[in-house]
Amino acid sequence: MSPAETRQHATFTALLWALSYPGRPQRLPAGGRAAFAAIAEALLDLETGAFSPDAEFAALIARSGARLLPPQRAPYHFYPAPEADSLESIAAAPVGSYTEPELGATLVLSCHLGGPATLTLRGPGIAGSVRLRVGGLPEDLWLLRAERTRFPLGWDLLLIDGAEVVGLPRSTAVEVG
Amino acid sequence: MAYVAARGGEQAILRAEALHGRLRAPLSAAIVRQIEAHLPYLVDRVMGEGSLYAPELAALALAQSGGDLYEAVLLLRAYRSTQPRIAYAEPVGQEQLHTLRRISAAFKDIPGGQILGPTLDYSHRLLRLDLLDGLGGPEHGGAPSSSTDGAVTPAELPQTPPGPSSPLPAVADWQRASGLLATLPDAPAPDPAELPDVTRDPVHFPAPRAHRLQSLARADTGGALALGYASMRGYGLAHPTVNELRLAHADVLLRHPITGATFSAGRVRVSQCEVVNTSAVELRLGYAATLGWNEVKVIAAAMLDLEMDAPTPHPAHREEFVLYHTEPVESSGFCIHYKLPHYVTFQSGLDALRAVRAEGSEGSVQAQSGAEEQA
Amino acid sequence: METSDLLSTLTRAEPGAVKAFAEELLPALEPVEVLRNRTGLAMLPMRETAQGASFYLGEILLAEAHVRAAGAEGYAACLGRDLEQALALALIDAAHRAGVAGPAILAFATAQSAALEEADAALRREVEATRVDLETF
Amino acid sequence: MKLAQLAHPRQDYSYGFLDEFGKRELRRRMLKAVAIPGHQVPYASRELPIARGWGTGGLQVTLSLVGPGDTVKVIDQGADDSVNAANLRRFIARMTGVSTTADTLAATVIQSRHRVPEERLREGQALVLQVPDPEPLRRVQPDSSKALEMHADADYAQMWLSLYEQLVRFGRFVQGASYPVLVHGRYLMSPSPIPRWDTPDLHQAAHLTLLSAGREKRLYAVPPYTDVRPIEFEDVFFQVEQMVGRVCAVTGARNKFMDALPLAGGGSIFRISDTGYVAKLLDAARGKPATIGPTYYDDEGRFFQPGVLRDEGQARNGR
Repeated sequence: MSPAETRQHATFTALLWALSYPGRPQRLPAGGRAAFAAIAEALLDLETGAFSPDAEFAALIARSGARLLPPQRAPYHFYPAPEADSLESIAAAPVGSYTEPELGATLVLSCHLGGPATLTLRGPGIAGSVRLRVGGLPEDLWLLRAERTRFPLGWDLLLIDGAEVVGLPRSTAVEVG
Repeated sequence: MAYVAARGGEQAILRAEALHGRLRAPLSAAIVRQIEAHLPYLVDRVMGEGSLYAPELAALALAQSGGDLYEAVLLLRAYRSTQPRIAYAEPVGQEQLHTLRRISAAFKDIPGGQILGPTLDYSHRLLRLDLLDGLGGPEHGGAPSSSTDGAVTPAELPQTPPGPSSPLPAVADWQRASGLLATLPDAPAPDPAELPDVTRDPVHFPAPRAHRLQSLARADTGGALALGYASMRGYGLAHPTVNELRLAHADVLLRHPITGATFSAGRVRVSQCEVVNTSAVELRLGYAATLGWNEVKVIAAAMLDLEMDAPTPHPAHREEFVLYHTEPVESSGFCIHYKLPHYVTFQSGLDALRAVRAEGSEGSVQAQSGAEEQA
Repeated sequence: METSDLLSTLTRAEPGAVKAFAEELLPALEPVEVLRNRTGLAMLPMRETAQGASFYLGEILLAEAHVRAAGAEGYAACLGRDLEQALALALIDAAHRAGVAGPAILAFATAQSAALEEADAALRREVEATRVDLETF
Repeated sequence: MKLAQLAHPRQDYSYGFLDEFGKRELRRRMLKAVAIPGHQVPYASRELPIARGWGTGGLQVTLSLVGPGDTVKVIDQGADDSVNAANLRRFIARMTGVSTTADTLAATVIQSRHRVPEERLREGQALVLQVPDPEPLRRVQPDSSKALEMHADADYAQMWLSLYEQLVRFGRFVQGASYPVLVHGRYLMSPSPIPRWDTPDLHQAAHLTLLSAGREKRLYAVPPYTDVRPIEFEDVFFQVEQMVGRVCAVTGARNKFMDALPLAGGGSIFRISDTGYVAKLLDAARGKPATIGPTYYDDEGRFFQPGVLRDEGQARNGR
């Protein structure tokens, strides 16, 4: 296995388990912006497209061969430093259709795990319920998510803090507080 | 239970493969080169169904599989999975083909003429037993062969060969100019990288035309023939006609990443066929093409293309039926999977059957039980 | 000779001759950097004649090479899986663009082009001989 | 300097056989499948060096999933040593270098055709099921585009109707293996042709189940701790296969899924289908060290999660 393959495999398995057990942090092979780069490397190539408001990160996406797309058409969104105005492009992210729900986007956002906001999560991958403390995300993200999620439609969130990733698939019911 | 060995299953597999190899002559690079040189039509068939133009590898696949066509196609398809997609070539149009054979059954004479090219169509199918006896010459010479010796001497050949752009105008162009066929839409050429692709996208029906024609290009020759023959013989439209059949070489034109200009990476063999219906108010064309030279396949597939547009097609010409069931790797693979053990599912079905019998319900359990689920 | 014509000719030339020629050029091309040299697939689209749609006829096995030599970049791809053949073609392409051994490349390509044209013409003559003469059909 | 020195070495196969684009595409689809439990996600489905219909769907998932740290178990009809399982295991090991095992507890990834092991799977394990036909609606709606719309609308009325017809005609459900289930209360799903005995194992399971149909180019998933309910009526319940009275001729054990081995003179003897489990029972009986995990069904035939089999005890007592 080449170093790149090792990195991509480790990243993919972290994402797979993160989405399989929502709310449970998994370890990525790199931290910070490198974690975002690792996810882009593991998932993007010339057969897909992505969006990032971050110019530097968009350049990295382009090098992967993936097409840079406007937010409403991009299956992958990357927010290495989400701001309040990120909500605009997040709101535009595709949620899929009833015949093709898999076209709902994957949103990768940086956050602070252990932050002030506490969420209660329920749904597939969770035995009963689990609490998640997370901050550093645009205010109203959870409101917007509740609005845009109509299972099986919705987005799948990957929340990054350092080298940790927490998955919140669209199937997870999120209760704030 | 013989084939679920308690021990030594792996050893049995290895020995079985070795025995298969021992029952044919040993392989060598020279044999592969001979297959490539001597059996080009077989190599073409494997490349067309394998959807990969690589004569050397197709010959190797044939040698390795001992000539089992489905195994050879599978070897080639599986090899594709190991190779990255690195380019999209420029679309090949009929006008750019280097045509070696072009005939039409619709008209006695056509603009550009009937060019027979390489064909055995008019040969007498007599086995050259003289070759086996060592009497015949290596090629056309020797004992009188099936037909009058057609080899031409240089003196007989036309002195001024037509140039590369020798005009072989499309028969359909003449029909369109005469108002017999609908004109082609004047759409801009699509981006070669953006075409629907059955190797990447799920196929939904009705399928985009690109999916249909790509599936037919990859289709099993025998499968396409069986379904195509069904329509020719009486389950389809009344006797369509071959409008034009071409065997040709096509340049694989790639974009040079530094200059942006296109260049040819080499030439590949392609066949294409148009058929035309004759019984309707207006003429309509059916079309098929494939990698390699395979006339039976493109004629049958072009008939199917025409049939699949019929308002109420025969079940064997419904698009979903045709495209799924002429896929050579899937159909042959599923067929031979029935050799795998199925005792768990069979038993599950028997369990349901016994329970119904025990309760003495009316009727008998038919094929609805797990027996149909043992895949 | 344009780059396109040069490559279109040499991709069809006998690989042994192309490799031998590139091998001779090598000393004049240093420093040589091989940026990419791999096999892969090209999708071949075709435009059909019934409704004018385009579709993928199948995939073509290619060897490709991308090099930097004599200060210029060179690229080539050819049918098959011969990485050395692709590399040789890319080196000739780079040399051509760098202006190294211009006359030698031109002479080589012209000779190859003539040989190919002769073979093509011979085949066309044989094909032409199969044209149905309607007087006797 | 020579061309031969400059030319890159030909890399015939990448890790896991599939080229990197192929692996990445599968990985993208697998993540979506986990996010939408029970929904069939289309994928490109590359051809592999084994025949289509012999587990190429499961194999593609396994090849994209495993890394050098994994331990893989492959079974067919519950057996590690059946020739197809042996062959797939050999291919996976050859292309990835992973270690392999017959012990369910030691495996991180288990690829299976037609069975779930008897020992309970745990968190962090992935079960990869080979699927011949991913479409549970095929029997009532052969047109795949119409079936897609039925899933979109969660319109499963025809399926219920067909179940009801079975009841009227036969007095019970006559579905054998691949008994359809409703996942997360939303998607009707074929659990692959596992016997009904194994169906409840998927409900609120600790492990991840990935299902993949190579020929049909669809993959889908049941994440851990997800509701998986066989379709049944309020007054007529789903039932597992009858194992009452069957004693394993090798181990003497009862209340596990048994293979029936017909005897020459008529009648049958029985043997536990899960050969990895049998090997451990035998080791234990011979005093060799063997760690045997808790099983889905106990020695009295009780399923470990109470209330999942609504016809509680029918596996033990029959009806």
